[in-house]
Amino acid sequence: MNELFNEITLFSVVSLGAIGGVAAIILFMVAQKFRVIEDPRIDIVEGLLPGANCGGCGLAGCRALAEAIVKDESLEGFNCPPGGSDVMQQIAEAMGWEAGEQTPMVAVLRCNGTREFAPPKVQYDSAMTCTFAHSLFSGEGGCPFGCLGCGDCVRACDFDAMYMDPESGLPVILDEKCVACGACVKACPRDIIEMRKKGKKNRRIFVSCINREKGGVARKNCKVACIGCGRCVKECRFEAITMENNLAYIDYNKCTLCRKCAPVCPTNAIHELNFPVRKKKPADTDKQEKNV
Amino acid sequence: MGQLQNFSKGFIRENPVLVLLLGLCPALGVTTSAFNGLGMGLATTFVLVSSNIVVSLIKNLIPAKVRIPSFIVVIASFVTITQLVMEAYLPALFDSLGLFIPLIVVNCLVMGRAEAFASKNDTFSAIIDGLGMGLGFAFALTLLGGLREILGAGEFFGLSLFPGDGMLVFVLAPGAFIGLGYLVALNNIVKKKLDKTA
Amino acid sequence: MHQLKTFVIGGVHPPEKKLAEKQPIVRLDPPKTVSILLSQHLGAPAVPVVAKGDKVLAGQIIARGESFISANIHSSVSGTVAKVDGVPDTSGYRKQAIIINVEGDEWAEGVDRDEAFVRDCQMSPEEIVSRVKDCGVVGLGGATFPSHVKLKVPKGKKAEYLIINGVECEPCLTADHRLMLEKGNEIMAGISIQMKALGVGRAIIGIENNKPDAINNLSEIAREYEGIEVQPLKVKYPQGAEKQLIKAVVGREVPSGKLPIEVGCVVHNVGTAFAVYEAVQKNKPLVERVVTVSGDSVRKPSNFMVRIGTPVSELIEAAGGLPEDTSKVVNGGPMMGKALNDISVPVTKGTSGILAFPGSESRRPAEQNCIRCARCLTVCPMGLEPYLLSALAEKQRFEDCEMERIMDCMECGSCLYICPSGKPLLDYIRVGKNRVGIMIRERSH
Amino acid sequence: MVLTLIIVAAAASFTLATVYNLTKEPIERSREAARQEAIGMVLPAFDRLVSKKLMPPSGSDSLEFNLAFDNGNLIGVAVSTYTGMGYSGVIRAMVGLTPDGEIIDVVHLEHAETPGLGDKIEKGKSDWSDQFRGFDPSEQALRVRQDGGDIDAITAATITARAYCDAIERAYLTFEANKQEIINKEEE
Amino acid sequence: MEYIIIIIGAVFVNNIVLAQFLGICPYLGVSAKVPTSVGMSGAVMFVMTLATLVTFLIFNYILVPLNIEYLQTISYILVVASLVQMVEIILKKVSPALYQALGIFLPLIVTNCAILGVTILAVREDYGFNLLEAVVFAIGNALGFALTIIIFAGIREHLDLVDVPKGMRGAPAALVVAGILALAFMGFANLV
Amino acid sequence: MKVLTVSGSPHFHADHSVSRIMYGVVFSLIPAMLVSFYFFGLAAILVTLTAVVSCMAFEFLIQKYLIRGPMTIFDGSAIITGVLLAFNVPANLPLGIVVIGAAVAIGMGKMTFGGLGKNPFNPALVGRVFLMISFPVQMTTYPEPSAFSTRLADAVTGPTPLTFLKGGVDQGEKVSELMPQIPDYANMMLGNMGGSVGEVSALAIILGGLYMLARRIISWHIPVSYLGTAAILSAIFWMVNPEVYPDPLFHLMAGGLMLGAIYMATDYATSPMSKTGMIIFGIGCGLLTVIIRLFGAYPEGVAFSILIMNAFVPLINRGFKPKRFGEEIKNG
Repeated sequence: MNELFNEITLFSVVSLGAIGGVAAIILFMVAQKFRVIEDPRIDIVEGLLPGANCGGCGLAGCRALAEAIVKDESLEGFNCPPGGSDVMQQIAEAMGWEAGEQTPMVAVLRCNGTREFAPPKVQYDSAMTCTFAHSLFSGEGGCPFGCLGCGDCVRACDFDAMYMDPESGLPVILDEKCVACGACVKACPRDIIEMRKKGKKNRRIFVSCINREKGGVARKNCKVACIGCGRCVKECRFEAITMENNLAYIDYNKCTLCRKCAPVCPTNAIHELNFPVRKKKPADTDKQEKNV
Repeated sequence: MGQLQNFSKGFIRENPVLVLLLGLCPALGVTTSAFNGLGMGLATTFVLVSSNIVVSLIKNLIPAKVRIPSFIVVIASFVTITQLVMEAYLPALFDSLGLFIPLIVVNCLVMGRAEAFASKNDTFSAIIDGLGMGLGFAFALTLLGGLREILGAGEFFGLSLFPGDGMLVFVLAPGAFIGLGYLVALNNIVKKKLDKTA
Repeated sequence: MHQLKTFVIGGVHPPEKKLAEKQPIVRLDPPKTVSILLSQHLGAPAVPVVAKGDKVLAGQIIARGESFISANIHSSVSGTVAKVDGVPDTSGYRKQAIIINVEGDEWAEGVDRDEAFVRDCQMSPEEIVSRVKDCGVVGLGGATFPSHVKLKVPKGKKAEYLIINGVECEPCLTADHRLMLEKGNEIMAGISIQMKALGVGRAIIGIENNKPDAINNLSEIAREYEGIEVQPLKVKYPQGAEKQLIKAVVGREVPSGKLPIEVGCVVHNVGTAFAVYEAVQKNKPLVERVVTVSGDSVRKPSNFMVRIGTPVSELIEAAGGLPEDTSKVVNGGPMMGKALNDISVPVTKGTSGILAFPGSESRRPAEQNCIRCARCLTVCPMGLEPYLLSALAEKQRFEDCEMERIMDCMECGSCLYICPSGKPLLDYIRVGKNRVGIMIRERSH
Repeated sequence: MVLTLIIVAAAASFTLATVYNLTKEPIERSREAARQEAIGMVLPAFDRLVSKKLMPPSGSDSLEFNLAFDNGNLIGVAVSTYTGMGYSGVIRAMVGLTPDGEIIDVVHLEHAETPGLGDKIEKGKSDWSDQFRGFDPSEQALRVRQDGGDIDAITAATITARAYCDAIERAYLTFEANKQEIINKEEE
Repeated sequence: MEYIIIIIGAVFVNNIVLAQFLGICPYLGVSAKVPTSVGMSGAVMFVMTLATLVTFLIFNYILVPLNIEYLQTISYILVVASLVQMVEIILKKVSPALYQALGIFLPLIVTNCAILGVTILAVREDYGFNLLEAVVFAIGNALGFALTIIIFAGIREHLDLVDVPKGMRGAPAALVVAGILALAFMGFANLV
Repeated sequence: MKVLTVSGSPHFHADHSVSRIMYGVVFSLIPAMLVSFYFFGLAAILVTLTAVVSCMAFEFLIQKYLIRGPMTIFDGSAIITGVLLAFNVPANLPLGIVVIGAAVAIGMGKMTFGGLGKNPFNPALVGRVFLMISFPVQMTTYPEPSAFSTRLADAVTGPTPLTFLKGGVDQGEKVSELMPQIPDYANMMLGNMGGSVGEVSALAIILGGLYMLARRIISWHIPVSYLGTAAILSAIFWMVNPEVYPDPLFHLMAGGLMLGAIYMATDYATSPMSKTGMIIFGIGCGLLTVIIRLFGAYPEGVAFSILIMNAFVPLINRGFKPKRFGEEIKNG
């Protein structure tokens, strides 16, 4: 046994203990002297966030959101789209607050100016970016409000939830992948993409056009433009549809998804998504196909 | 999400070297041959598992403020033990691994697992995690070591595969970086394939 | 060998293609209807003072520029106002315009339509400035900056030189060239009026060496004027840009983000000098201008004196119409002009030329990887790094764009012209400028 | 807090000390075994070994001379030598010399030369170092041929070969310089 | 002259990152932007010099006399860990901007093998350094680290702008660049 | 009238294209190629052909199966890489090794980063240095030049002037004694010396360089600052001790300095963008080349120094911006 515990053992224990002790004491003193008061809850909140740093919350990354949440002492006005209400719930629990229920949202494209409906009149031959095309001219189809089709929104999407349909020239949004981070909304120079309530069973009705020109002018460029005729406004019993600047808009908070408005639209500008196929006149089914 | 997954994730999906990019220094430094890579991998696994055990045992006894220093001391002890034992019984391997044995202490993998996993889980899970991660590490190191040995010297575990010398560059420093670079790229592709099938 | 003066950094030499060089200016008759845009100048649009159904005379004011940087707009024809409505401008976006159905060609009272040359001007500098303002004169080089603003030297600054831009460095365009040949006396008188308004003793007319006849003509006339001289310049694009012209003529560099007056210079175009002459000596508002119609697709390249508001299609008709293979019509010069998506748009005060090109010439080269040949750096007249700015803008790194001084870019297009990889450098730089501009404005709020 | 850290450190060092004490002997043994093996490789059979340190005429560190005796006669000297001229780092080698100064054999102990090139000095990797067997530095020059010597260089690794010669020469020169003393040792 | 040779050796010939594979984690982690890498280099230089100074003294005046060299690893890591934490605390107070920029990598200096590696190398018998030489050696290595990480950050900024193919983006391209850099640095072989 | 095209200005484009520039470089390489064919015969032709064909083949395969980008093999850049790689290896290098070099140059040096213009390092040099380190024996056995040679790999081998001189000086021999044993300067100028395929004739390379200068493919900044620095620095050493350090003229003509300064260092993608940057780059290359030649383990430092300076290019681009308009006033 003597071989195992000799003076080396003693030296080791003493010297290492001393090194550790001295280090700890110095550290302790430095920590006292240079203390920066920072709320430890920031780290807790940040740990709960997804860490994707996608900026969907409108702040510069997850740490920034965590700081903002802790600073405001509330979740009011904060929203983490990728994390959803789960994460907010967790944060609320960790902080001991109540989290508001978050309505699931999804991006929709409010333009249906496909090559078929809004045939190109000129050819675009510059950088494939909508921002530039928007500053250069009104668009290949001539509609100054319509989709330019260069795909800025698709490039902005971090979640592979969008792609460009080469046939129609319009982007397609994949509901199941969209986390409503709003990156595409920001990327679109023409504000064509809107965040709407996901709706019951993923059903949505919206005016797929944002053209505010007079009916005739709008119609000249695009067959499916909203011409501001107001029939849908009259049809709606819930006052969900408003007409402003020759353009109808359906408020998703008031809309009951009754589907009354869509058939009356003379230009098929009102879109229904994920509804069962209408069993009516054959003409209507034809319409349905085009819209989906 | 069973213990099996805890164990197997370290090989491809969360491979410490190829995906998490942890512990790259030894991964590059000692992988001149498959044998060295395996040796280093196993040594690291030993340290990882034992420190995971101790950390998960003492996690409740240590005040939060000195948690990290204490863990480091624990890890450093196991590294020194490895060092001493290896020098005594495997002197050849000890020589070829050289500086990188004491440097297991600062392998982000070991510290990272102790911090992130062992300090929050029970001992059994910690062992499984340590084993999985450690063997994943060993796997990557052996793979890289094998690759470099085959390309650089035309040998595998010391067995000559083809006559003559290989491309020397793979035995040298640049070959380590290049080999690892392409291995990581390859793993990215494999991982994507796995994700698609899953 | 004597080295001709020019600016120092960058520059390119695109093919000149001055097809209409030898064509005298032809006055076109007023068309059936004109659309006079309310925004034909830099700054806020003018406010209409006529309404639907009103009868107007040529030269009568129909819209008033009310903000500081704005200009009056006059009817270019006599007739009835049909409506005030949106018409597509050169980009295809609808802009407010006054549409007038032409009836005869009667002119407002007080406009002296006599061609006789009046040299001397008795007005005081203040009177000159207010006359120029009343007559809606703007810079005719392309930027359409209201001229009266430039003729007032800001407090605390002093103008030493009036520099007259007779460079016409854009290929194809010959409007200024013809004007210098045919209206040399009027231009000279206009220059001396501007000198009087600014209170400067020296004016230098910069003319590129590819217009020897214009140089001779003006030098000849300049002998009769004190303080006016002609400076021949080496042919290099974009010498017509204000800052480059100042550097070329007097060797001074306007600091980044500053105006020419910072180095004691005021720059006016020869066309503007002519317009100032007409406004001051003849009381004639800016209702017509010289437009070059040229390009490889134009049958008869010509220079026309046209009324503002005339549809571009009429100019093209007058020049012989367009062949079937025309695939690009440009408003302005080939380097900085705008491609039209519709040839029914009206001529504005800033329209210096209408150019048409066949398909072979109008397509951009196929885009390839940037090979970092650094040609764009070499040609950038502002000493910027277009390849970098473009890449940063494409990656949406606008803060970095600002640090790399993207706002100094004047969009001369030299980088895109020279790029062997066919990269849309300038397109992305424009996106970047746009966004950085928004950022700067937001910051100042 | 400080106390915890001290306790942890103390506990760790206690454990370590124990392990150290346990492994001390095996480590010594394996080191000694390696040394013995190297000596055995460069010398004929002997029954007694005397070690001493001698400073070389040039060089920073002393060399270990292992004098081997068989039946009381000096049969050879195994010199542990080194050189700093290596391509990367120090090269150490064991040189066996007869009492006359002729080389019996050479074996490398430690090097960090380029694998595939410089490591040809290792006996297992190539037979390059065999040319030192029976080499007599008093008659032939311990230098590579490019430098006018009698040793074939290693292709593409001349620097390593040159360095190895330098190490061996250092052993030889030290031996020569201390020959008297070494032979005196024999008489003791 | 001696010191210059030590520095040239450490910076070019035996570059800590490219030839000795030390400090790879921060090399890949903190090299996305040039200013960040400069900050990291500064932190490493400071910690490395200080750590070498302290550990050299501990080794030669405590461990060697007491014959307990085997405690090298554990005592060194203790010293390095507390030093780094000290730097972190001070930096947080003195320069919050730098602290922000280096972010999570400051604690990672603890697990930066470059620091521990150099402190261990500095007392190697081969070199036989005295205190001053050991410190110069540490500075040289820190300079070598700084040189490579800053060059590397420059290249990564370049790669960021040019769209590397998907599979190679990030770490793989970075490692290949490091490999080519290591190839190039082999030209310095035997310079000193 | 057909459909109008709308695009951003400018509407004129200069008559440049990537492939025209690249084929211009290929054309300028012809004199050096002819010289190498003259002195190293069939072997040189074979090596060059193998390198070019395999470079194009690898680029094709990688584009087609890995990156799936647009086909770029005919833009001429792969041909340049191939020719330059061949120019940088001995004429009797086994063709298998040439193929490996091409794979590394194209695969690792260029396509890893996405192809032309994106690579931070000169692909041909990556290939060369890779081979240099991997196959040191084969890469340093140079055939002796002989007029109208038709020999293949079994040629008589001999040292290059650089290796000969360095080897001699390293053993303490004097430069003045060694000089008569290497080809005289006139022969070195023409290319009648041992060396890599395309580097031997300084004259042919300068000819190609002048052609590129005249066509404005390259500017003078990098070659002049590179060669100038190398000459000045070697002259300083030479004046200090002419028996240890050979004269600057020797340095300029021996080895791959000319080839490196005119063809490798001026590679667009891997050299700085601004003129000042180019000069800094050239000076750096010159310094490193001379230092490695005189003090390093390798007799030739051109490839290493250009690669190292390639690594500095992004930093140089950051630090040395072109002179900006309107900046002068601020300082003055």
